[in-house]
This record gives sequence, structure tokens and C-alpha cells, in this order.
Amino acid sequence: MANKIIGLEDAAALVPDGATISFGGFTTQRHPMAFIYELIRLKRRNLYLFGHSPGGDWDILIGAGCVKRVELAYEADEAFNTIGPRWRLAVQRGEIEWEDYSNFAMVTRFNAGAMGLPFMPIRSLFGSDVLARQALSEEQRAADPRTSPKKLHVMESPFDPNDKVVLLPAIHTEFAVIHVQKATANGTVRFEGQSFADVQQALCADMVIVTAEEIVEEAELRREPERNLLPYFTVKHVCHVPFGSHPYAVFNYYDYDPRQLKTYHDGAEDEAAFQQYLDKFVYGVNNHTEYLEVIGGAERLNSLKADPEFGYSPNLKRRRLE
Amino acid sequence: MANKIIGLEDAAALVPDGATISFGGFTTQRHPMAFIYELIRLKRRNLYLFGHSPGGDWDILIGAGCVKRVELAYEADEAFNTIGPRWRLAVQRGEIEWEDYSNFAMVTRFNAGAMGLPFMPIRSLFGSDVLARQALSEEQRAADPRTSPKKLHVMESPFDPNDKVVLLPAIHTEFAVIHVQKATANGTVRFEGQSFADVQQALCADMVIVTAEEIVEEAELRREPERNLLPYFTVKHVCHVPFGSHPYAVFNYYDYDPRQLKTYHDGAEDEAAFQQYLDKFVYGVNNHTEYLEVIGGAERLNSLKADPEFGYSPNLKRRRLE
Amino acid sequence: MADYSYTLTELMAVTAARQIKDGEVVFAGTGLPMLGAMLAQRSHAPDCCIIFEAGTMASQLAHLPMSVGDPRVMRGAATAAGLSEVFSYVLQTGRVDVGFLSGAQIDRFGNINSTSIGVDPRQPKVRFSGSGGACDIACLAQRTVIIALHEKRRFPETIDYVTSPGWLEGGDSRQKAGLRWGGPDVIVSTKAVMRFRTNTKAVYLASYHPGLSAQAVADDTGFSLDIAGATETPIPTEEELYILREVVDPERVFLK
Amino acid sequence: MADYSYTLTELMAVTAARQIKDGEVVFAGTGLPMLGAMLAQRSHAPDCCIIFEAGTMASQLAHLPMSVGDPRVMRGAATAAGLSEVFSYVLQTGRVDVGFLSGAQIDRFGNINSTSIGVDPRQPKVRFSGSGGACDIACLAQRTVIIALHEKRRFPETIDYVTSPGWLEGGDSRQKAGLRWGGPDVIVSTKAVMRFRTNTKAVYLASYHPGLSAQAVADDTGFSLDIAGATETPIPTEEELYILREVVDPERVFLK
Repeated sequence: MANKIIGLEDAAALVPDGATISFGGFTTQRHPMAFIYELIRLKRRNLYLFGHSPGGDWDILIGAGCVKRVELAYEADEAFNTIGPRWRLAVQRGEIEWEDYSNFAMVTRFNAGAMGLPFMPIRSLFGSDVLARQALSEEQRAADPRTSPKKLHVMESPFDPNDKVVLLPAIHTEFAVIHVQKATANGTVRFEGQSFADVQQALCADMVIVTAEEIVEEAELRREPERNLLPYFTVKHVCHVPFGSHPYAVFNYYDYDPRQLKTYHDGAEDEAAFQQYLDKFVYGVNNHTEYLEVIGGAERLNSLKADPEFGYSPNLKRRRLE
Repeated sequence: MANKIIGLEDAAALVPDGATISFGGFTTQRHPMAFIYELIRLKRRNLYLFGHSPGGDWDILIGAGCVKRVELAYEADEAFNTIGPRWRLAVQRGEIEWEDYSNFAMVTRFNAGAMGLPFMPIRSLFGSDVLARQALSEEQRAADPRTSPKKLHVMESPFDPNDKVVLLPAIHTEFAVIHVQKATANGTVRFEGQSFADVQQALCADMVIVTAEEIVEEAELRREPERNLLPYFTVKHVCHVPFGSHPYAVFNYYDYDPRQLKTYHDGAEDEAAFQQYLDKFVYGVNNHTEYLEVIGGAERLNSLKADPEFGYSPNLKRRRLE
Repeated sequence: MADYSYTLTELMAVTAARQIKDGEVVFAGTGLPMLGAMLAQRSHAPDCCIIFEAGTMASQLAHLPMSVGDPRVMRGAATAAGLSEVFSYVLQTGRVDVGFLSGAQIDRFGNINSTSIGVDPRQPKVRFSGSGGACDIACLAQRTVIIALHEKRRFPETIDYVTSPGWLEGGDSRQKAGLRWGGPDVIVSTKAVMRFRTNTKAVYLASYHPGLSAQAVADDTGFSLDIAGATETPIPTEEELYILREVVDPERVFLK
Repeated sequence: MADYSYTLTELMAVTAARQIKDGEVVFAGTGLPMLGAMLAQRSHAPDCCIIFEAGTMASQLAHLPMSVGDPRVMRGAATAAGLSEVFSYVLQTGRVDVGFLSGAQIDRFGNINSTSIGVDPRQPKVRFSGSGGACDIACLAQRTVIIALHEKRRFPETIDYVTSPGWLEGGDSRQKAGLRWGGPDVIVSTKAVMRFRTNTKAVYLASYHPGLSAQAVADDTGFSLDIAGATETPIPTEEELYILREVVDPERVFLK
């Protein structure tokens, strides 16, 4: 079997400026944050992001000036901050291009790409401005092959003239980066808990990079093939990155870090404070190991460790955030 | 939580003449055979069957005169008999109506129904007579709401005029009957091994009836929610039916029964021999318990028991069948 | 007048919980909807099935999640998959009985804006998170419950962007638009409970919260509000408050 | 002339196995394809990934399955899902390198009939199982290997039903029909190995099995067969025969 394990820095260096990319996870869990901090340190520019409900993974990339265009349904950390602060500012300042969809629509688009189809139908969006309006102009779409020539298309069913659906264009990205609990050197991965849309995001990408909390033996994961959702031959590179999703959670491994998230969100709308955050937690460290020290090291990380009975930390101190 | 457990006879009695129905499993595994024998004893007529690759489950139903129309991709027991003998005869004698699809096409049709969509696209079928020809006439389709008004529809992608796909009409059945390894009284089910298209077949049916080798506690299956593929609220009835798939296999429980399959296939093309088979193994017994006695009782069943290490019986005596 | 006290958040959580019937499939979101769903499951609706778009179904929450992607939603879940399964197999097939929504602007037909403020969404004055699953829930749940901050500017004559379609222009306009079922059932705001007329689908005041009057609520609503027959919002029971405070949110994650 | 013997089934299984390259994703069916795939995995292609349409990927077979739905395909599998995952995520995305096919009739362009015999398929003289996944593999695998009984009537001028499209009418007709990739690469029959000309896509005789002649094979073919440059089919090695007999099919499920 193949050995697909490479270093995190080497993996991140594979992503060029202007690349189309999607990241796994959902709002506050399983984002490949360590990989994202590497991209920021590498000063990647003009990235095209595709997602359903990203959180701070996108927000800090946008704030660091790495992103040109996004297609999304939602951008926030939910109860930690109901609007991604850098996302909001970038839009209001005209610093970013975007197109609005719904979560179902974006997942359907990833699904179409994963299935090798040009589009997939859904029954949602009717009557909404998500369907009626578009943020990207025809010209912007026509000028850039990274974006679908049409946002969507409404059609009647050929099997029932009184029935209509919305067709959504497939997504194909050059890269998908997903953070999982367990992976093997051969590229077999194990999602624990919610799988979000990681499987579909991976399958519609030319290159899949997996960052994992733990590297395990192939035989261990093959004992339960029903739980291995991604064919190993679709995974190109595997990186071993413990706490790779901090400050976000990884079910069965560790909880989100409310203190770190508060530090980020309290300052994110202020230019100086946001730059300070970048300087201290991203530019100020050379790699993920140093990052884990700066955010509080073993003591902080142990306080986030998941209780095996729950898969999270039931005694985690959580501030009220509204 | 609800208690959805009822007797197998009561469950089978819910299916009226002329019902649309699909059965779980694939060629030689996990067919709800005990349920099917009940339907034959109940002398159900004019059933409409939908499937991808059924095996002897359909063949004996067809031979017993229970079936009016089928939509399918394949009907055989593979190496045990590469053509369903009663299926072949029924077609050649004009005793049955049918429409030919491919496995991918039928699974896509179940998927469309399961997703609440009127159709789903695929890239298969182009250039084939599966696409170009149809066994059911326009009149037959128009006359019967149980059948889609169109077999399929070819369309250009609205996102790329040079790209075309085949749209396949969704399937909705009144009943889906699936046989699984484990189920709870509340309707949570556990598939072990290949899930075939059971999930999609169940989700596009008005009433889902589950027959299970074992009834277990809800808490046991909820320990691994990632492996519970069917929301319990979509399951209406649960029946406890050990060896419910005999003579076909159930991964981790028992192997197929080569002797019983040979008995069936050796005689199936001969009217007298087939009637004898029905008389002895179906009409001649009052229920599944009696059936298990007639096929050889504990001794035969023990010889089929799965070795936990393999999930099947590695020492099973298998005749060469070609 | 009750001889026990409760906060506005508690009143809203209890009112939201009472919208859920036992055995129903509930599509819950973060915040008040989670308080309500969890309270319902621990009180009058023990068999309600709480599902989260991120992939879990039938959670038996032990700790209040801070997000739909919170590991806490895995507690006691019957199934854990992804967004595709929840949206395609459950929501789009009409199997979700009730879904919760909220937003920055809501019009008289229950259409909601959670995308941006400003006439041109391509150059918004204020940008929000965007739809998330809200548009999908609004389109495909059998009925929706809308949670809202009750201010004049949040209930305007017209909203800047229809993120989540309600009754659209009222009457049968929702069906005409291609939405075969569903629609807003009730708005639970910081001042009132509002429902929709059967034929016109226009909102009306069902009840005003204790301490307020029908007219006071109308005065704080941007569009003219039909207040005929409005009564006072029933207050939480002591048992509901006990469960809310001691079982649902002892950490005070959302409760005030 | 080898100083060891082998049967026709063994020659065909070995010839089929040699069509599989190491590391390839192989879509295998019951019978000879399984013998071939299992032999390949145990000999020159240890990293070939054997997938079955019923839902398993990367099986490491310990016992020869009698069907694609045989519990034996679970042995050592990396993933076990359903037909939808295999067809949608793997086959339709072009990730299957080689697929195996067979049928009752095959024409000069590798189009295959496994549905029925008789001009009108609605009133067939003989009915078969039907496509199963064959049509899909023929449409969407990067290349296909066809296993066939070599008889005149099985290689007619025209076939009664195109269950599995090959090169259709030859040339670029396959692409024109909407099939963006794939097509038959080789036919391994009971008498010969046949391949397809690069431009015309018409079949030609690559090799005749030991003991036969090019002309003898042509005489047993219903359409006129191009035999220019045909050689003798390479025979199995002793090692291949050992693996086939002792490791792949010691039970003699398929081997003769």
C-alpha cells in the first residue's frame, strides 16, 4: 500500500495563488485550521473558496487578504459570533466577490461534483432572493472559468409539467482539505460523529489533502469498512496534525476553545486588534507546534480534551455569548 | 419510544393485491424471503415490483403468479443460476410486463424518490438500447399511474450545451420490505456489510417494513449512530425473523444455502418440479418456523452459520455451478 | 399575576417549546430554538425528534450546543451522517414537521431577511451571515416558527432581501412560486406572538407579552398590525422554568 | 510446448488477469472476472483495487465469491457502502480503470447483448438476466475487458439488443452518442484474444489460443474477422497456475 504521509508545510505549499479550494468542517468543528494558518503564513492570494457553513476558517483567511471570491451559504461561528466579522467587513468594503446560496444548495452542488454530474436538482430556493438575485454579474461569471456560467436554472419536470425544480451547477475544486479524527498512511479515513459535507467536498476535488488527529494502521480501519466513507484512492496526501482544528472542536478528541474564540471575535472588527491576533497566533509562530504553545500549551489543550463518555468536555467553561 | 414490533403474518397481510413494492437485498443476500413466502401463501396477485438486481426473491414470486409488472436491471442468482428461470419463462410466455433499466439507473430512480425529487440525472445508458427502446408501450404507461409516464428523458445541461445527461424518473412505492441484521422496537436498524440500495428503497416507500435477524436495545445501536443509516421515524413496522433470508445469505449471521438453491434451480424450469417446490416449501408449511424445519432444521441451519472471523462460512460446501 | 418571576428569554423559550407537539420531527437551530426544543423534549414532547442540519437525528441533548456543528449534538443521537442526508432524505421529502427561523427583517407575510441591509445586496450597508439552512427550512419544513427581536425597523413594510420565503405576497402566492407545502405558522418575538390569517396569510397579533398592550406592540411594528382579538401571552409554568434553568441551561449559555 | 498442462478456463483467467495493471481500480463481476482479478491481486498487481457494484471497495478476497452480493466480498474491504456510492462516486467520475463484461451476443465493435434473443425484445425467443451493472460499466469504465464464449452465433453481424454499448458503429460514434470516455479494450474468448483498431474501432484478432489457427478462429466468427498479424495467445506460467489452483479457487468453484 502507498505511504501518502507528508508534512503539513509541504502540503500547504502545494496550493498556488488563485487556487479553487474547499475546507471540511461546519461552523465550529473539524476545520483544518493548522493548514489554513500555513496558507496565511505562505501569503497565498486570490483564493476561490467554496463552502456551505464555514466559520473562522474562512473568516481569518478573508481577513488576512488571501481570498478573492467565495461561493457560500453562511459565514459565522454561530453562538460565538453570529456574523463572521472579517467576512462582514470585506463585503461592506467591497474587498471580496461572493455568491449567496443556501446550505442545501451548496451541499447539492458539491454532491453533483462528487457524483460526476453537471448539476443536481432541488426543491428549495423557490420564492427567495437566493434564487431571484445574484451577487456575481454575468460578466464576472463569463470572465472566469472558476465560476459556473450560471448561478442556477429553474426547469419543469419532463415527467410532470406541473412540477418544477431548481438545477444547481456542480462544483469542481482543485483542492479539498479535510480534517478528520483518524487516517491511515494509505489514505483511508475515519469520520467520527457528523460527517458534514466532507465526503462530497473531497470527491469533487482534483487533489484531496487529509489532516488527521491520529495516524492508525490500515487494518484497524478496515475492521469496520462500513464506517470508511471515502475511497482511499481518492486521497492524495495525509498529514498528521494533532489539535489541527483548534480553536474549533473535533468530536471524541477535544472541544472548541471559548477563550481563544473570544479573543478572536472581541478584536476581529478592529484593524489593529485583528493584526495583533495575526501577528501573535499566525505570523509570530513558525509552525503548528509553536502555535499550540502560544495559545496556552499543554495546560490549555488538556482543559479541552474530550471526555470519552461524551466525545466533548462536559465541564468546559463556556461564557454566555450572544 | 414506540414499539413497532408486529408478527410477520400480520405485516405481510398489509400488502394488498396490485400493490407497488420493493424488496431489499442484492442477488444472493439479505432478501426478506420469509416475508415473500408469506405473500405467496396469501396468494397476493398483480404486484408491481421495483428492483435493481433481485434474485430468487422475485423469481419465486413471479413463478407463483403474484406479479403483474416489474421494473428492473437484472434478475438472477448469479453463479447459482445466471438467469432467473421463472422470470425467463414468464417473459417468453408473455405472462409478465416489464421495463429494462441498468443497476445504476434503477438505483438512481430509488435515490430520486428517496430525496423527494421528480428525477435524477446520470451519464450512463447513452448508445444502449436500454435508452433507445422500451418494453412498456406509451399506452401501458399512460393507463397506469403506478408506472412513470416516460421511461427516461435525455437533456442538455443548461450549464454547458456540449454536455448531456439522462434524467430518470423517481420511484415511489407503497411498500418497501427490507431484511437487516439488527433492528430495535423503535425502528432503528443496523446494516452490516454492503447496504445495497436498501436505504434508498426504504426512503421512497410510503410504508417501510423491516424484518430483522435480531431485535436489540435502542441504546446498543445508538452507541454508533454513524452506522444507523435509516431514520427510525421512516420505519413503520419491525418483525423479528431469524434466518429470514434463507436460502440467501446475511453477512455476519449465515451463508447462502447451496443445497437449497440447487434444489430450486434444478427444478424451476419444469412446471411439475416447480409446483412440487412450492407445495413442499411454501404452501406445505404454515409459517417460517415450519419452513425452517422442512429445509433441514437446526442441523442444516447450523451448517450455514457464519464464522465471526469472516462473516460467512469459510468451510461451506459449495458445488461448482455454471 | 404569578407569584414567581421569569425573564423575557425564558418566556420566549417556553413559548417556542409549546409550538412543538410530541412525536414531531423538529429542525432546530442555535440559541432560542435549541432552548425550546430541549425544553419540549424534557417536558410535554419527550418523543419529539430533534434534528440538526449538520447531520444528526434524534439527539438526546445533555448539554446545550453552541452551534449545529457542536459535538454536543451527538449525545444520544439515533443517526449521525451529513448535511446531504438531512436535507435530501428528511427535509426535502416533507418529513420535518416544524423548523425554527430568525432574521434581521421580517415582513407581514413572514418573509425573512438574514442576508443584508441595503437596497442593493451587492453593495450592502450591513452584511449578515447569509441563509445557512434557513432558506431550505423555510421552503421545505411543514411549518416554521420564527423567533424575532421586536423592533419597528425589524418589521418593515418591505424587506431588503428575501433569504427565507414565508407566504411571499400572501394568498396562494407561495404555492404558485413552486413551494408545494409549508410556510410560517407563528412568530415568537420579544414583545408578542403573531400568527397568520388562513386565507390572506397576513400576520396578526395573537398575543402580547405580559406588561404590554396590543396597541403598544402595534406601535413597535413597522407595518400596520391587525390586533383584533389579541390576548395576553400565557406565562411559563414553574415546572417549565425549573426544567429550563436546572436541566436545559444550568450553564446559562443562552438563558438570561 | 510447455511441459505442464492447463485448462481453457485457466488460460482465460490468466489472460483476463494480465489485463489488470498494478494500482488500477477494477470493477469485477462474478465468474471469470473474479478469478482474473483475484489472480492479478495475488500476482503482478498486489495493489489493484477490486470493487463490486453491490457496495464494497478494495476487497482482499480470501474465498471466491459466487456473486457480487456474496458476504465473501467483505473480506479485507476498505469501504462497504451501497450501489449508489460505487456507481456515483467512483464509476461515473471516471475513477474505474477497467471493468469486465460478458454477454450472449457481441458484434464487431464490441457492443454486447445480455438482454434477449429475437428481433423484438418485447417478444423475445430467449430472455436473459438483463443489464445489471453491465451497461453502466460499458458506458463509464475507462476501458472494458469482454469475456466470451467463442461461437459463430455469439459473434453475429448485428446483435438483437445493445445492452452494453461498445464502440457503437465505430470511429467516433461512441463520443458522438454522449459517452465521453471508455470503450472496449479487449475480448478474451474461449478461442482467442481480440482487440480494436485505433481509428475504425473494428475488432481484429490479436491472438488465437494454442492449438488453434487464426483462420480457425475466423471461421467460428459470425462477422468477417481481420486476422492480419495475429499470433498465439501466451500460455499461463506455472506460478500463475499454482496461485489460481491453490490460492484463488482451491474449492474449484469456477475452475475447470
